[in-house]
Amino acid sequence: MENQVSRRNFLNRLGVTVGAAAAATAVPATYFAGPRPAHAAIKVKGNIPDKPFKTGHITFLTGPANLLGEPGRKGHLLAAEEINAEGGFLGKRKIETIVADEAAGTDANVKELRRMKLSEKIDLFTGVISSGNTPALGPVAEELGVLTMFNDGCTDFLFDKAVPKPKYVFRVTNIQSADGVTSAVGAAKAWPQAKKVGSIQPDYSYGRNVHEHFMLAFQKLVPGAASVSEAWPKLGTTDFTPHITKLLSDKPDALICGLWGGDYVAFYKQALRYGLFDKMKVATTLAFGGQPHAIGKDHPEGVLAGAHANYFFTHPAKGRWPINDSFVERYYKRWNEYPSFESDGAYVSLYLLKAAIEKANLLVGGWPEDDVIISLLEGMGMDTPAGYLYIRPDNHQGYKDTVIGMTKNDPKYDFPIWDPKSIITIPIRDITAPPNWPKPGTSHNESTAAANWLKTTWLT
Amino acid sequence: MNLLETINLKKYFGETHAVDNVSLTIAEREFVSLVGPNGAGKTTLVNVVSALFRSDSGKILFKGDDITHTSVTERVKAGIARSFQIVNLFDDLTAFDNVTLAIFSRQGKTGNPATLAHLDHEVSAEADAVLAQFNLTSKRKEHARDLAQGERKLLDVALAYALKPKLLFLDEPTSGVSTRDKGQIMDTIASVVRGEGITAVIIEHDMDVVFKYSDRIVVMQQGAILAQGTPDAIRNNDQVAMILLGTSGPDAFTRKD
Amino acid sequence: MDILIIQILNSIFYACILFLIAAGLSLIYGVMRIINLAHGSLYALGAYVTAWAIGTFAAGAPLWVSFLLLPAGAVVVAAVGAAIEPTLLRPLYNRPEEYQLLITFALLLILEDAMHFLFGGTPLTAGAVIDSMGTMPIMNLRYPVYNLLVIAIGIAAAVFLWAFIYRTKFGVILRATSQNMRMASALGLNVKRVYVQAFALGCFMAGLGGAVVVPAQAAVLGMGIEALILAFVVVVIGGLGSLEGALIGALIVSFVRTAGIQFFPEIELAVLYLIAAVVLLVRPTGLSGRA
Amino acid sequence: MLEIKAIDTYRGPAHILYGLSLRVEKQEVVCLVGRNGAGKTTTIESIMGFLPVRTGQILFDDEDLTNLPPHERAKRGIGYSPDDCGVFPELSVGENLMISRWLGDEVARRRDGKERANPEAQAFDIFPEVKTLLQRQGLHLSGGQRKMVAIARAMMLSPTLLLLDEAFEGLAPVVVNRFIEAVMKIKAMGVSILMAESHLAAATRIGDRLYAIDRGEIIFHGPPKEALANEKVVKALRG
Amino acid sequence: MQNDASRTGPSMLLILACVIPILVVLVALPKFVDTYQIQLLTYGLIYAIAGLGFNLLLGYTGLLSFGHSAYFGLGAYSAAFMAKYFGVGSMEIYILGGLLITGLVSAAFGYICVRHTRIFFGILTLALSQVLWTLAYKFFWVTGGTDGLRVPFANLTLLGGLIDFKGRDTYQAFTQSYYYYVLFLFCICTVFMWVIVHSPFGKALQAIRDNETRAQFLGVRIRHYRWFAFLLSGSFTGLAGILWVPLNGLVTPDILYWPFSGEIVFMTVLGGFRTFTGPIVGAVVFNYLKVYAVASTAYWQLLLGVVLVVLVLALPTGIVGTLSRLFGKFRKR
Repeated sequence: MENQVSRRNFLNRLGVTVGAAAAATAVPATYFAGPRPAHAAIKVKGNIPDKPFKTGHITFLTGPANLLGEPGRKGHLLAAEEINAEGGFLGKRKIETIVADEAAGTDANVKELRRMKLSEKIDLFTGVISSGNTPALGPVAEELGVLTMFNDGCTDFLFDKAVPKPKYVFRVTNIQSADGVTSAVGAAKAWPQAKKVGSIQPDYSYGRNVHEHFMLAFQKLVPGAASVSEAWPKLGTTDFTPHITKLLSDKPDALICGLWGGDYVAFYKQALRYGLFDKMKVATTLAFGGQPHAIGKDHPEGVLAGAHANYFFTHPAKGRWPINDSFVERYYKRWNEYPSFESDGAYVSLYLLKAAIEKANLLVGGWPEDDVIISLLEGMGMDTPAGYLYIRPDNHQGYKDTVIGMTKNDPKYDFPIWDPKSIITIPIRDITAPPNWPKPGTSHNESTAAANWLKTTWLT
Repeated sequence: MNLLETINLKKYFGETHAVDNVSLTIAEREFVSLVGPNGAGKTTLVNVVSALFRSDSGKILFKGDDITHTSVTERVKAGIARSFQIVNLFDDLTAFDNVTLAIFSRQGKTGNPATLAHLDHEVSAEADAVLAQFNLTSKRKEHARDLAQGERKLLDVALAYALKPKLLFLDEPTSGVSTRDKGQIMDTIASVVRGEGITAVIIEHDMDVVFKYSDRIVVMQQGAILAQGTPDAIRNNDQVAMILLGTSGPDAFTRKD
Repeated sequence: MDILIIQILNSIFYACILFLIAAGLSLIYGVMRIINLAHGSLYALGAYVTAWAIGTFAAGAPLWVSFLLLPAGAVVVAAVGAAIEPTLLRPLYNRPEEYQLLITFALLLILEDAMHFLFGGTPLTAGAVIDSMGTMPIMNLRYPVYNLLVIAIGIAAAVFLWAFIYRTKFGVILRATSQNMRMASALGLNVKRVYVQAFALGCFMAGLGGAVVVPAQAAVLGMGIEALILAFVVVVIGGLGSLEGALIGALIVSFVRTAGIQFFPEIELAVLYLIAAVVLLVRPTGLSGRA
Repeated sequence: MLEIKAIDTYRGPAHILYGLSLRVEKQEVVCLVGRNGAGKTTTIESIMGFLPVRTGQILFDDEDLTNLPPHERAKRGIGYSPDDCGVFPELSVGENLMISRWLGDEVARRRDGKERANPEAQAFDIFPEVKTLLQRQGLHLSGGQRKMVAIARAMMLSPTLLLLDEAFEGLAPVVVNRFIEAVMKIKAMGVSILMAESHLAAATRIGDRLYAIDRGEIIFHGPPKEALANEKVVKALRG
Repeated sequence: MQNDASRTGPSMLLILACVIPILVVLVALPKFVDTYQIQLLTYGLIYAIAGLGFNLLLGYTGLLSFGHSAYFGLGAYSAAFMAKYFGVGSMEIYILGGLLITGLVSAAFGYICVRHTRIFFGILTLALSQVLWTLAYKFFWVTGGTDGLRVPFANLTLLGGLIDFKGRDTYQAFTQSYYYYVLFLFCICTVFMWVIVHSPFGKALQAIRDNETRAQFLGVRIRHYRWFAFLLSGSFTGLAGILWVPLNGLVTPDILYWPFSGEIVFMTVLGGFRTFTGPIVGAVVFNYLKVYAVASTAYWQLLLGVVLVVLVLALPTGIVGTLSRLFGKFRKR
């Protein structure tokens, strides 16, 4: 009992808010993501060439991960269309996008990025879903000196190790370690008695990151919790039955699942048939990460459904945060579906850049050099559909408060959404390493700076 | 001195006694013809002695050494070479390269990946000499597959010859060659073999050839040696004549045990 | 205990699928001496076609419609096979086997993208079929009834194929052609036609594998390449060109895989390839192949 | 019945038959004698359609077969027993026979305009012992049994012409006589036979006519007795 | 089928007359084309080294390996390990160390594989390469799993430290220097391989390919020679893998997976495996073909597949084989 009390204290100290409150921004932002209000005309200083602004976008066009890639691409295109409707960046430079398939593999992506920059002469590189790919593409982007806004592929590893001192590379969605921690907080709050934890993760860096950070946080929140079963299906697996049987045989109380995209859809459908959801509580990091309609009504309720600790379109709820209301509306009108966190990330990326370009133009006039744009992106804040987003200057990583909720069916939708009462919001500063925290390989050898920060400071 | 000696050599294929208790000796510098009807076991005997097949039992002595259990390569190194009834060449290589290969192998140079073959003038000269001996000089640069049947037959023998063997088996060197070219081929082969003092065992069915070139004739039937002797002795052996001519009626099928 | 039963059932289920793919691969090799690298892609094609057919025609229709459409994948793949053999493979029978291997590799590339083009990049499912059949209890756990159906289909296919090959006129023709193609033609068999039929039958088996697996899993791009390599392991272990071999191999691979995921997940796949390599080394004709 | 007009045949690069011609009349046993490698098997395989003929023609019942595939030739009633017998090793003897029985029904129907009453009769009449072997695998037959099965199988086809390649090779003497009787029986059934033989003696015993082949050319053609007296033939066959 | 390589006594003059202009063009190229093209060509030359090695087995020894990704990947991973675990940045050390490792492994694998020929050889090489793939895939704590290992050129030094690429925006400088580095090694490899195939040993390999039995009867120890050819072939391919890593910047298990072996076969057949220059031309062309296919259509596999079908059905001798036949006809006229 004592544990539980102190745990509650922990939760309070973490600043977790429950329910539909949320979206209270810490800092009022000057910029917001979305079309300019009708009355605010574009003020442009100097001469702007009307050369198109070429953008390279690599994302999953095929395969199970397409469930994440597709909304990202759609978010990007929506923003580009809106900006182009105003005449483009600074009213002059229309955005042109060339797209390539991330499913071609890491090596092919590296080659394609080089081609985009060297042969197609792109001005901006964006997209990328897999956290296996950003650590490969980030350094290449730095080598090539191409301004880059990753909208996902959010592994800590990118700015912890692969590009420790980024210049050209930025990333908009939340940092990966927050996924595992957010799910752990949600799970600890919902199922404080669960001590035996099972884990099913895709067999690559994302899965390992989720597993590590979830266990780290969960064991701090639920003393005595231990991992009793691990399953590591290959990314893109279609047959999860041996893994499901393995999990069933080890009888955990709760399961942490980091599968995503088509893999998660296949997994939950197969798990249903074996009654896995009746045998254990299930927490996920990315169940709600794909297109919302990809999850069927057959999905069980009461599953902790992660959205990469970022965004789900029903939160902030209608009427509470006009930026989101309007985004969802415009997105639905354009694509006839609801946006996912990837849509938000890709959409916001372009608006962030737009804001930085406009600001830079006011400062220096004409079309600003990359260096100026970069210096303005660093430390920039913006109100986005998901709430307030802040680009930290030390590592070029975007941060926003994390959210997670329980699945519930709602007659208004053909798919489950978050139960509004169950949604929790965690201030990002409470679950991730602060600026300039020592990186792995400096004063410690943890896998991420966040892991080291959690271990040494969290809840003590 | 006996160059080759087989002692009670046996090779059965199921019910067929292809080589049945053959004890044969070949003396140095002898030119021996192996004759007999189809299926008499001549080629099988050569196959066993040249290690293409393992014998079922018996012994093979070469220069007095027991070589029964040695491999093809070891026998080649010891000095046993052969040609083939159905031409067996390196079809994608030129006639010249076919021969140089044999010379390189003989000189133990085939393991060398670091020198250029065509710059080894000594070998090239020898190869050209061999080609000349077999009247193939004009075909030097032709691929083996493009040669005429008679030329292929000659090249097959030339390859074996280029190994400078002590003992050379020639398995029907004129089969499949038109009558026109036959005599010329045999003359070429015989002159080379005689000239170099090589011991030769030839499987041949043209009795004119056999009588003309052989020192000794060995007649085989049903896997066993039926008779052997000088050409004259064989010519006058009625039993042999009957068998070889196949004129003996049903008796031709009588197994000689 | 219940877990053990489920794991055994799952292994058998998986073995059935592998058998269907591997038997086709083995059959084609046995008759035509061609290693069909596109075989996995044909399996994937079967899965796609069935999923697409069920998704398109059976939506909202009664369950039996879905079952009627289940074999669609197998039939279409057999037809594709019947078209491929005379056009792409036949010109190569007199060429070195490298070319036969290469053309099937080309076929693999083409089929993978053709499926991408036809069915799109997102996985296709036919989960309604398996869900409508419900689950059955196995002590404390549940097990999908459909899986039992697949096992039944797998066993039936094995028995049927065996009977087909060893008890029918066509089977005699097929075996005769595989043993001595020239003699078969001298006895009046149209070897070209037998080849088309054999190839189509092999493809049918692969397509059937895909068709029955798709309700339980999903049709995704790349599933064929993974399946091919496992089917390869199966036929190598069992013996190229041997039907019994395909069965033995499928069981070994499937049980080793289940055990591997449970007990030694790190080296599960490596173990399978190592078994294949060792079998090849010690007994290149496989466990039940003849020399 | 069968007429070969000046054919040239190659095996890969090797030119084997040089303008070879021969004829087989109705209900006649014709022997083609020659040594190993003389071109006997090549001739038979050219007739059967395994080897393409570069020039010349092959006529059967006045129909040009030159460009037909082997199975079409079989359909016209040409039975074939190759030198290696060609018994399918992993099929039972029964199955081996069955294959040609199916076609035999068609051949008979086409020729006689009616079904065969008893398809097995001819074959079992020639070699009754084959009946006892039906369950046995081809692989487990002895050499003589294999020859019998091969000939019985060819007869199941209800042929009008039978091609026998080295039918007596490797047989024990007692058995040879049985085979010679069998050939006579087949002839009596109204079937023409073309035999490739390397034993002149055997050929002279059964052949109605004889062709001698050497190095891909016919060097003699006539009654068997004359062949024995012909020095060229005798020389070509010695060895 | 023509076989350039086995023509008696290749004419040195003719060869030099062909090679020197090509070499001049290759050396001068960076002056005229942009970084991207130079980078692509570097990839092409590296694949050409792999192709040369592969073709020693396929074209000259008559063994079709469907597992050459193993040696390419081994070379690449060896260099990556040295970079990650030993902080090595010297290209020369990568090459020495990598060659040692690929040499040892191909010696071991080769010893096993050459016991078989034809299809069994192919399957055995495939199975062994797949073993390496699963190891690279599963042992992520060593190999980085699917994320792979990075080998940034920023830490790389060439020529024993004479050239390095520290600081920002050095990509162009790296691409140029590395192009010349690879070009130089490519020339060495080509000459070396040319000598091998024209040596008595090379002739013996061709003899084994054409007629195993007869080669045996000339006293050639077949299995021995095949094994040695395998070793050389694996080492060449391994060298290509080593050179590929800094250029690519990272190594992932993809290059150990069997479809990459298929690509090596593809490029060799594209150029023509019965000619010496075939694999070189094939590798360079294939690289361009694939890059532009990937860039221009989502259905690049289909495009490659169709090219392969056309190649196998209509031009089995590949680009070089077909060209030399056309040239031969032209000359005869």
